[in-house]
Amino acid sequence: MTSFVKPRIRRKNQPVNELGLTRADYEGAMSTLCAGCGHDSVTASMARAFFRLSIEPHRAVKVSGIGCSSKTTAYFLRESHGNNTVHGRMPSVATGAAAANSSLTYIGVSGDGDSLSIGLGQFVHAMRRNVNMLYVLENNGVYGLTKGQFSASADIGSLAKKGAPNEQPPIDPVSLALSVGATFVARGFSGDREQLVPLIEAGLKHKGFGLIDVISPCVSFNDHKGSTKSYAHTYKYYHKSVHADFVPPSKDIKVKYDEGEMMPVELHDGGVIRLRKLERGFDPRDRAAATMALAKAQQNKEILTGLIHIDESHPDMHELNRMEERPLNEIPYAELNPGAAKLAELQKNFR
Amino acid sequence: MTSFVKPRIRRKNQPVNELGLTRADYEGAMSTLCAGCGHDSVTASMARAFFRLSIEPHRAVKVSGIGCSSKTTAYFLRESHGNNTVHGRMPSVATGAAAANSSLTYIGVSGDGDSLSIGLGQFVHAMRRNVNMLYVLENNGVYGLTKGQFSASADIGSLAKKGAPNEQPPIDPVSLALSVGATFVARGFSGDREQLVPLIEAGLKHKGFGLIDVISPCVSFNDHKGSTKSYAHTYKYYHKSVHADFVPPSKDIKVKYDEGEMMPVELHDGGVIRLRKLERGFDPRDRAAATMALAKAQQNKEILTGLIHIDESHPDMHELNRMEERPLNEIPYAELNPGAAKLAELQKNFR
Amino acid sequence: MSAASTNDFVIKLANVNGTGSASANGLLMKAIFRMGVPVVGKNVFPSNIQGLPTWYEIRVTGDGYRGRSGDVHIMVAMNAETYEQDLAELSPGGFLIYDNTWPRPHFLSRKDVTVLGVPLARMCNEAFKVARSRILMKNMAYVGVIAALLDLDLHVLHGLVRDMFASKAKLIDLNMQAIALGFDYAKENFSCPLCFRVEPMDKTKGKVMIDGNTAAGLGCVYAGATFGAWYPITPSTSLMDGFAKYCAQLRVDEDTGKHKYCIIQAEDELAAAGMVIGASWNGARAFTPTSGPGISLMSEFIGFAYYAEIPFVLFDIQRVGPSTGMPTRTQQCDIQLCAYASHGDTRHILLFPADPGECFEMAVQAHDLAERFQTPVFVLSDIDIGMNDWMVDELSWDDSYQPDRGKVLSAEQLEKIEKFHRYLDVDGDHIPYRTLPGVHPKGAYFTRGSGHNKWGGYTEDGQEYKELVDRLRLKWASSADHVPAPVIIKSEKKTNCAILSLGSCDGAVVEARDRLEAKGLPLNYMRVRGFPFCSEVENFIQNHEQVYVVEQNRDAQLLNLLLAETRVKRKKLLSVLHYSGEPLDYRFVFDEILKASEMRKSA
Amino acid sequence: MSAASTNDFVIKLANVNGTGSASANGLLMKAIFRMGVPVVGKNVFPSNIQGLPTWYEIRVTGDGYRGRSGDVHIMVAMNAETYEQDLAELSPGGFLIYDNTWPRPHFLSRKDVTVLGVPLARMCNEAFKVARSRILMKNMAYVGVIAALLDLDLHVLHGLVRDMFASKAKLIDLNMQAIALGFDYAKENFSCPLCFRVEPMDKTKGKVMIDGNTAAGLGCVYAGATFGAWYPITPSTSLMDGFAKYCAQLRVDEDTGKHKYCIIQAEDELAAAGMVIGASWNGARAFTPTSGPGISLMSEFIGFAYYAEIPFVLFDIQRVGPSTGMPTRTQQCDIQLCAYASHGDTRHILLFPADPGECFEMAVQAHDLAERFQTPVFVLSDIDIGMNDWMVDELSWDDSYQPDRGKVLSAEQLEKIEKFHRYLDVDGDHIPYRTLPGVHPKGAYFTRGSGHNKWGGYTEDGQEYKELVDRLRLKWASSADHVPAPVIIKSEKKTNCAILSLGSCDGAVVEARDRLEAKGLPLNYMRVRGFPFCSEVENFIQNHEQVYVVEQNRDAQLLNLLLAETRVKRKKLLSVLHYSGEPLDYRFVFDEILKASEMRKSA
Ligand SMILES: Cc1ncc(C[n+]2csc(CCOP(=O)(O)OP(=O)(O)O)c2C)c(N)n1
Ligand SMILES: Cc1ncc(C[n+]2csc(CCOP(=O)(O)OP(=O)(O)O)c2C)c(N)n1
Ligand code: SF4
Ligand code: SF4
Ligand SMILES: [Mg+2]
Ligand SMILES: [Mg+2]
Repeated sequence: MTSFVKPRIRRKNQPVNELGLTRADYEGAMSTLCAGCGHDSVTASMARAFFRLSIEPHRAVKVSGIGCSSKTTAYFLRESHGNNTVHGRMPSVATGAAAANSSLTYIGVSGDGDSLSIGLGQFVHAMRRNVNMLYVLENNGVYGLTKGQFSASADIGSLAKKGAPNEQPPIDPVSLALSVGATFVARGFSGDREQLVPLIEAGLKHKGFGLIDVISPCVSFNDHKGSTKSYAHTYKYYHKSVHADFVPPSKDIKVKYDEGEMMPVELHDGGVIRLRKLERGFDPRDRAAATMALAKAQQNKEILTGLIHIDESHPDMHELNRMEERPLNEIPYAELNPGAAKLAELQKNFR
Repeated sequence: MTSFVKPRIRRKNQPVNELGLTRADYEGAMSTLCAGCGHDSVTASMARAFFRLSIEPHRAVKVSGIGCSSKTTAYFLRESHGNNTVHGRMPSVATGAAAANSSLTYIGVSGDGDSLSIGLGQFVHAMRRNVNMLYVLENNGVYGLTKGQFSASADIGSLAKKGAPNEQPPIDPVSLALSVGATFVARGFSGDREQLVPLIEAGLKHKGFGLIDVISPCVSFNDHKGSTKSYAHTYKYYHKSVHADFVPPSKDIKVKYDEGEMMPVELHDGGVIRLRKLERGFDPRDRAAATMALAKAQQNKEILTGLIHIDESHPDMHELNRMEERPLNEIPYAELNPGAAKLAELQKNFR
Repeated sequence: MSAASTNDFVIKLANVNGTGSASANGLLMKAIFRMGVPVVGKNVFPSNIQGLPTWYEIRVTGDGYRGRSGDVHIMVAMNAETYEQDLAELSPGGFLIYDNTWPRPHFLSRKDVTVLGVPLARMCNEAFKVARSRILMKNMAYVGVIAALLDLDLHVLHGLVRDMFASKAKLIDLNMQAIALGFDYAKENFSCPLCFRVEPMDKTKGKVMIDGNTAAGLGCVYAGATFGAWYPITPSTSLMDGFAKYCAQLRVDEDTGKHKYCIIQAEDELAAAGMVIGASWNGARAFTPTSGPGISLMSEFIGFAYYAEIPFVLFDIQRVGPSTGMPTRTQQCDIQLCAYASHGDTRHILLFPADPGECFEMAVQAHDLAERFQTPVFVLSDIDIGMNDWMVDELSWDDSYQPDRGKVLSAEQLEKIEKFHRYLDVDGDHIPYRTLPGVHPKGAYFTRGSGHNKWGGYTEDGQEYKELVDRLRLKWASSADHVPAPVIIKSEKKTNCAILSLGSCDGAVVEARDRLEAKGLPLNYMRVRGFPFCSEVENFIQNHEQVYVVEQNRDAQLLNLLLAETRVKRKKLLSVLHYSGEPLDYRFVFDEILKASEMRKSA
Repeated sequence: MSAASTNDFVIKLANVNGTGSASANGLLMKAIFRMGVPVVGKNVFPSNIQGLPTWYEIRVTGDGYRGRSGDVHIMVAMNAETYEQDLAELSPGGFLIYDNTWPRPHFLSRKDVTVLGVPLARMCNEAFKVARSRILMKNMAYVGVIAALLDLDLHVLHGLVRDMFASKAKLIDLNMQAIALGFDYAKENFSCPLCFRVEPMDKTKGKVMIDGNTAAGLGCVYAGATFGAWYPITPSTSLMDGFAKYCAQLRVDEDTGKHKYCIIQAEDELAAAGMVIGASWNGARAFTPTSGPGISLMSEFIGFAYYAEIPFVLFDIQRVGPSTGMPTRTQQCDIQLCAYASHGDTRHILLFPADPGECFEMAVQAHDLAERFQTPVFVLSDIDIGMNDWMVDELSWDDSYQPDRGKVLSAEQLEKIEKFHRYLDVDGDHIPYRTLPGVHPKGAYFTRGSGHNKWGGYTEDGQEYKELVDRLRLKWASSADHVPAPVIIKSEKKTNCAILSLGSCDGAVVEARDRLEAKGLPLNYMRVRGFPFCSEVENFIQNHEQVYVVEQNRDAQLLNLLLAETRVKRKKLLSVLHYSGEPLDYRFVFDEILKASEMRKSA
C-alpha cells in the first residue's frame, strides 16, 4: 500500500508563526509506529521546534538511517526533502548534503542501534568534522524494528523482554560525544517536551554538530519492569541539570544574569541560548567540567539531562574547509570551468 | 620476492627464559619498515615482553589490520600464528579467534588509521565486549603506508609534511577507551622501552581487553618540526604518570605498600601489577578519576602516559558468555551432536 | 473456477499486524495438518511492528502440492484498511468473512461471492473484560467460526490450544471460550459446513511443520557448529534465534551452567563476518546468517576468506532488493552477487535449499564443504522458505555422521613432517593442508589477504601469485562434484522441453509441470542445488531443445550463471521470472510456460 | 634478438624504493620525450615505503607503440637484492650497468651480455658531503652514464633539471654535477654511444606525458565537480591529489581565500560513498576515487544510489585482487563486480578508459551520464593507466561544453506544474524528473532505499514495486547508446577473426595485431569503452567467426559479461588472459593469439 497521508485540517484562530504557517504545516505522513512509542513524541517536538523557529519546511533537510526511529523523518515536515538512507550511514550522507548546500537546515534522526553499533564510526566522525546539523538520537536501548535485541546503549543489568539481563557496559552517546570533542551535547526525554523543544531549537541554531540523545522508550520491546530505558525507570532517575532556553536574534536579550546561575551563550546568527543551572555545579561551556559532571552522575546512576556541553568557538565543517558562503550547488559552471586556454597552459608541465 | 627471514644466530651465554628460550626465539622476519620507524621499537618491546613472560611462541596469536604498524606482526614471534586481516577489521577477527580458543594469548597490532577511522566501530565494540586480548595501537598521527595523510589522532595545529595544519579535533584512543568502559587503558611511547615492556606484560596478563596507545613516530611522513607526533614533540610533552611493574605469580609479592604510593592490582592468574604513582594525584583503579586526570592533562597539553586505568572486576567476554574452560575447538563432536533420537524428540513440537 | 471442494482450497486471513493474529492463524493451519491433511502456509507481513496490513494464506492441499495456487476461496477480512483489495482478490464463488460489528454494506458490490458477517468485536467485548484480551480473542473467535464452516475437528483445536499454552494454564480456558464463541455463532447463523471443507486424511504422518530458519539453526547444531555471530536483519534473525534456542537446550552443562558454544550479536555485518572468519580460522565450526544488505557489507571479508582460504559459512535469507527494498518480501535476487562476491577474481560455493528439510541438511553440508574446500560457502535460502512453516518429512539424522573437518594437520602429523607450508598442493587435489594456532610450533604460519606464494610467504612476484590463484580456481571447480547433486524428474512421455529451477520455486514448478503435462505439454525438470554446476547440469540442458529457467528475480541471475559457467547455447534457455515479492504460485509458472510454448509453436 | 637499434629498445632500472630513484628515472624518460622520441614508461613499485625492490622500465619506441614489448636491452641494476633476477631478465646482446664500487664477479656468468661497471657510490661519496645527497646523487649519476651511452642531449637534460628544481635553485648545480660525474665517467671508460641509442625525432609534438589519475582529477575539475570524498587507497590516491591540486590552483578566490569546492578525507570507503551520494543528491557534482576493496565496501551504498536514483560517480583504479592482493600491481579484475555491484537486481554503467587522455574525457562523461541517468557510473581505470606517465595527445577542451545536469526541475518549472512525482516516467524515456532540496516547496519528496512506487510513496505492493524496477532496467539499457562507442580498427585484408579488448590492454593489442598481420594473420579489432554494450558490440562479434577477448584478469570477466549481455555464441569467443600484475606486453598477446590460431588451423 502507499504511505498514509494525514488529512490537512485548518482550524480557525490557530496559532501561526512568523511565516504565517500553522503547526499543521509542520506535520508529515501518519506515523506507522506502535501506539505509545516514544519516537512519536520526539517527532512532535521536532515539528514544534521547526514551527517555532519559523523555518520554511522546504528549506529543511531530514536525513535518517534505518530503524523505527529513522522512519520518523517521514512523519514531520511533509514539505521538506527527506533522505532515508541505509542502516548506520546517515551521517556520511548528511555530511555530503551539507557540504553541497550550507544554506539549508539539516536534521538527522537516528536510533541507538543505527548510531552506536553499525553507525558508530560515522557518528563519531561527523561530530569530529563538526558538520552543521542537528543529530537526534532516539535512544530506547533496543533494536525496535528487528524486534527487541539489546542495543549498545542497554545498561548493565537491564532486563530484556524475555528476561535475559544485559551484561555489557553501555555506550553512552553523551560521554562518547564529549570524548571526541563534539560542540553541542545534550540529553532529553521523549516524555518531557518542555525541556526537549528548546533543546531542539538550540541545536538547530548551533553552528556545528549538535547532538541530542533523547531517551525514547520502546513500548513494544523495552518498556517492561527491569528495563532501564522504560518510561518508569527514566522518570525515576531523570535528573534535569541545565535548562536551555533558546532566544531568537530578533528578541531583546539584554537581560542581566547572575553569573553561575544563568549562562548566556551567543550563537553565530545572533540568537542566544540561555542556560539555567538547576542544581549541579558545573559549567556546560567547559568540556572538562561537563565530562566530570557526567562521570559523577554515572557513578550515582543518575540520568543527567539538559544541555550538557556547548562550544560556539570551534569552526564548523564549512569554515574549516574555507568554503565560500554560496552553496556549491549554486556556483555556475562558468565559474568552475577553467577553459581551453588554461588547459593548454597547465599542460606545459607535462612536457 | 618472498619474505625476508632473519638469520637465526645463537650466541653462548645469552639469557634464556623459563622455557629455556632465548630472545632470538621471539624474533620474526626482517622488518621492511623505514629505518628509524617507531613501530620497529614497539616490535622489539613486544618480543621482549613475550620473552620475559615465557609464553610459548606457538601459544600466541598475532592479529592485525592493514598499515605499516599492522605489518609488524610478521616481525616478531616467528613461531606463532599471525593473521594479517583487512583494514580496520582486526578486532572482529580477534574476537572470533579468541572465542574459539581461550587458552592462547592474543595480541592485536594496529595503527591510528586502522583503529580510529575505518576501524573505529570494531575497536570500540571489542573494548565493550572485553575480549581477552592486548591491543597495541601504534599511533603516529598519520597514514604511513598510504604516504602521509593525517589520521584522526592528528592534533589540532599539527603540521603535515607539506605544511598544511590539521584543524579537526583529535580522537584520543585513551579518552575514547575510558568513555566506553575499557578495563585496561595505558599509554606508552616507542622511545621508552623501560616503561613500555612492563605495560605490555601487564596488558597480556590482564583478563579482558587491554589497550596500549603507543606513540610511535613515523620518520618518513610525520617526524618533522610542527608535528605533534614527532620524537621531539613527544619527548618534550611526555608525562610519566603511573609506572606499572608486572610481577609474575611465581614471585613473592608479599611486600608492603604505602597506600597511595604503590597500588598492587591482583590479576586473575595470581600475578600482580604494581602501580607506582609518579606525581599526579589520581588512582588508576577509579575510572572517573582517570577520566578527570586525563581531561586535566589535555587542558595542560601534557601527554599522560603509564597505566591510566585498570579494572580487574569486570568479566571478560568468555565469562560474560558463560563459556566453559575448554576451548570450543577442542570439544569433541560426540559432545556436540544431540543424535537422532533427540532430533525425533525435538520434532514433537512441530506437529 | 471455485467449485465446491474438499481438502483443496485456499483460506486467506487479512489482519493488522501486532494484534496477535499470526499465532491464531498458525493454530488454524496446524489443526488442519493434525487432521492429516497437507497444508501450505504463507505469512505476508509488513516491515513494521504494529498497525499495518498483514496476510496469512493457508492452502489446504489434499494432493500434497507444496506451492501456492494463486486462488483465494475464503477470505477472512479483519483489516478495514484493505477490505477493498481483499474483496477483489477473492475467487468467484468464494466466501468473505468479516466483523460486522460495524456493517459494511459495500461488500455487497460483488454478486459472485458470499459475505458472512460475524459480530466478532461485539461478542468479544461482551465476553472478555481486559482490553488486551478483547483484541487477542477476536482472532481465536474467527478461528472458531472457520472451524465450524470447514468442519474442523474441535478436539484437535483444543489439543493445540493446550499445547500452545502449556505453561500458562489460565489462558487455555480463555482461548477455548473464544473459539467456542465463534464456533457457536457460525453453527447458529450459517449452514455449516460450506462447500469448502476439510475431511480427515492420513497424509501428514511422518511429516512436521517447520520453518527453514529454525531448521537451518538446528542443522548448525547437528553440524557441530560452536560459534555463530550475526547482526540482526529480517528475515535472517530467526535462524540465529533457532540456533540459540537449541544450544541453550542441548549445550549447557546442567551442573555448571557453562556453555559449549558462543553466540555474538555483532555491531554490524562486517564485524559478524570477521568474527566467523576468526573463529573458523581458529578451528571452531562457525557461521553467520544474514540477508542481501549483509552480503554487500561482508563483501570485503568474503574475498579475504576466499584468498586466505578460511572456511566461512554464510546463510543468505534473501529478501526483495535492491537496497533496503521490501525487507519482508521474498526473492532470489542475490545469486549472482554470492557467486562472485568481492573484488578481484573470486568465485564461491553456493547451496540452494528448496524447503526447510533441505535447510537442515544443507546447513550440515555447508560446514563440511567450507572446511573441506577452505573457502566461503553460501546457503541461499529466502523469506518464503526461511520464515514460513512448511510441511516436510520429519528431519532425520544418521548417527554415524562425522564432520568432514577437511585437511587439518594434528600435532602428531606436524611432529612427523619436516616443514609445513600452508599453501602447497601436496596431494595434487588443489587443497593445501592447514593448521590451527597453538597446536604445534611447526604449524605456525602467517595468514594474509595480501600476495602470498605456495610456501606461505609474502610475495609480489607475478608468477608466484598466478600459481596460487590458478590453484584456487581449480579447487573451486573441483567442488562441483561435492555440492548437492541436482534433482531430476523425468516425464514419462517423451519430450525435448524442460524446466530448470532452484530453491523455493520448487513447489510451484512441480505443480505447474503436472498440470502442463495434463494439458498435453510434458516437461522434464531439473532443480539445481549447488554451484559450481556439475556436468549433469550442462548435460541436462544439452539434452533438451528448450529449457524454461524459472527463478524469482528480475535479471535472470541463474540463467546468467548458466551462460557464464557452462557451454550451453543461449537460445535454448528461456526465462520465467517472478519478482513481485510474493511466494511463487503454480499458476504463474503454468501460464508463462504455456504462453511461451504456444508462441514457440506458432513461430 | 637484440640487434643494434636506434630509438627502439628498452631500458630497465632496478632500484630500492625510498632512495629517490623514481624522479631520476622520470627525468631520464622525459629527456628522451623532449628529444622528440616516443616513450613508454612503467613504474613497478612495492607495497611499502622504503627498502624494497622497485623497477622502472622505459621503452624507447620510435614507432610510437604504446605498450610494453617484453624485452630489456639495458638494465641498470642498482639493487643487490635483485641482481640475479635482473641479470636473468636481460635480452641477449644487452647491457648491464651496475655500481662496481663493490665488484660483483658473478655478473660474468652470462656471456651473451655486456657488463658495464661504474663506481657510482665511490664517485658520489667523493663528490658530495651530505649523507642524503650521496644517496640521491647516485641516481643522477647513473642518468649521466646513460646519457652518454645513449647519446642523449645534455641540454635537454639540463633543461629538465632546471624545471624540476625551479624553486630550489641550489639543487640545480648539485644535480648537474652528479649527471656530469656519470657522463664523464662513461665517456672516458666506454665507447659511447652503444649500439642502442637515441636519435632526435619529431614525434612528440602536440603530445604530453601525464598519468591517468592526474588526468582524471583534472577531468573532474573541467566537469565542474565541486565535491570529492575519498579514503586513501593505493593506487587511487593520486587522483584526489590531482583534483585537490588543481582546485587549489584554479578554484580559490584570490581575495578572500575562499574555496569553490570541498574535499573530504572520509573515515572509510563507506563514508566516502555516503558523502558523495549526499552531495550529488543535493545537486553538487561529486565523485569518489577508490580501488577494489573500496568497491566491496561501498556495495551497499551503490545499490542504494541505483534504487533511489542518485547520481554517483566512482573511479575504480584497479589493482591485483582478491582481498588486499598486490596493491601496487595492475589488473582489470573488478569488471564483473562493478557491472552488478550490490545485492538484489542491480546493474550499472561502466566506462573503460585506455589511457590518460581518455581518463580526462571519461571523467567528464561520467558526470554527464550519472546525472542524465541518475545512477552510479564507474570509470574503470587501473594502476598501469592511473600511476604511469603516458605519452598522449595534448588534452583539449571544447569551450562550448555545457554539463548535462539531467532532468532537474528548476523553481520556475516546479511553480508551473501541478504536482511533482519523483519516480514518474513523464517523458517515456524511463528517466523521471528530480528536484533539489530547498528549491521549491512543490519539489519536496522523500528519498528512500526501501520499496517505493512511481509516485514516490512508500510501497510494499508487488505490482508497484515491479513497475518501478522494470523501468530501472529499461533506463539502464537505454544508456547503451550514450556510453562512449567502441573503437573499431579494421584490417585492410579480409578476415573473419578479430580481437576484442578494453582499457589498458590497448597498447599491447594494437602492436600485437600489427605484428600478427605482418606474420600473415590479419585481425580486426574492437575496443569496448562502455557498458551496457551497444548493439555495435554484438554485431561486431556476430560478424566474425573467432574473436580473441584480451583482458587482464583470471576469470575472463569481460567475456562473461559479453555472454550474459549479448546473444553471441560462446564458441566464437576465446580468452587471452594476462593477470600476473605486470602491465601487458605485446609479445604475450602475440604469442597467445598465434598459438590459438595455429591450434585452430590444425584442429
Ligand atoms: C545493513 C543492515 N543490517 C541490518 C538491518 C536490519 N535493521 C533494521 S533496523 C535495525 C536496528 C534499529 O535499531 P535502532 O536504530 O535502535 O532503531 P529503533 O527501531 O530501536 O528505533 C536493524 C538491525 C538493516 N536494515 N540493514
Ligand atoms: C579497505 C581499504 N581501504 C584503504 C586501504 C589503504 N590503506 C592501507 S594502510 C592505510 C592507513 C594505515 O594507517 P595506520 O593504520 O595509521 O598505519 P601506519 O601505516 O601509519 O602505521 C590505508 C588507508 C586499504 N588497505 N584497505
Ligand atoms: S517497536 Fe518500539 S521503537 Fe518500534 S515503533 Fe514500536 S514502540 Fe516504537
Ligand atoms: S612510512 Fe612511517 S610508519 Fe611506515 S614504515 Fe616508514 S616510518 Fe614507519
Ligand atoms: Mg533503538
Ligand atoms: Mg598511523
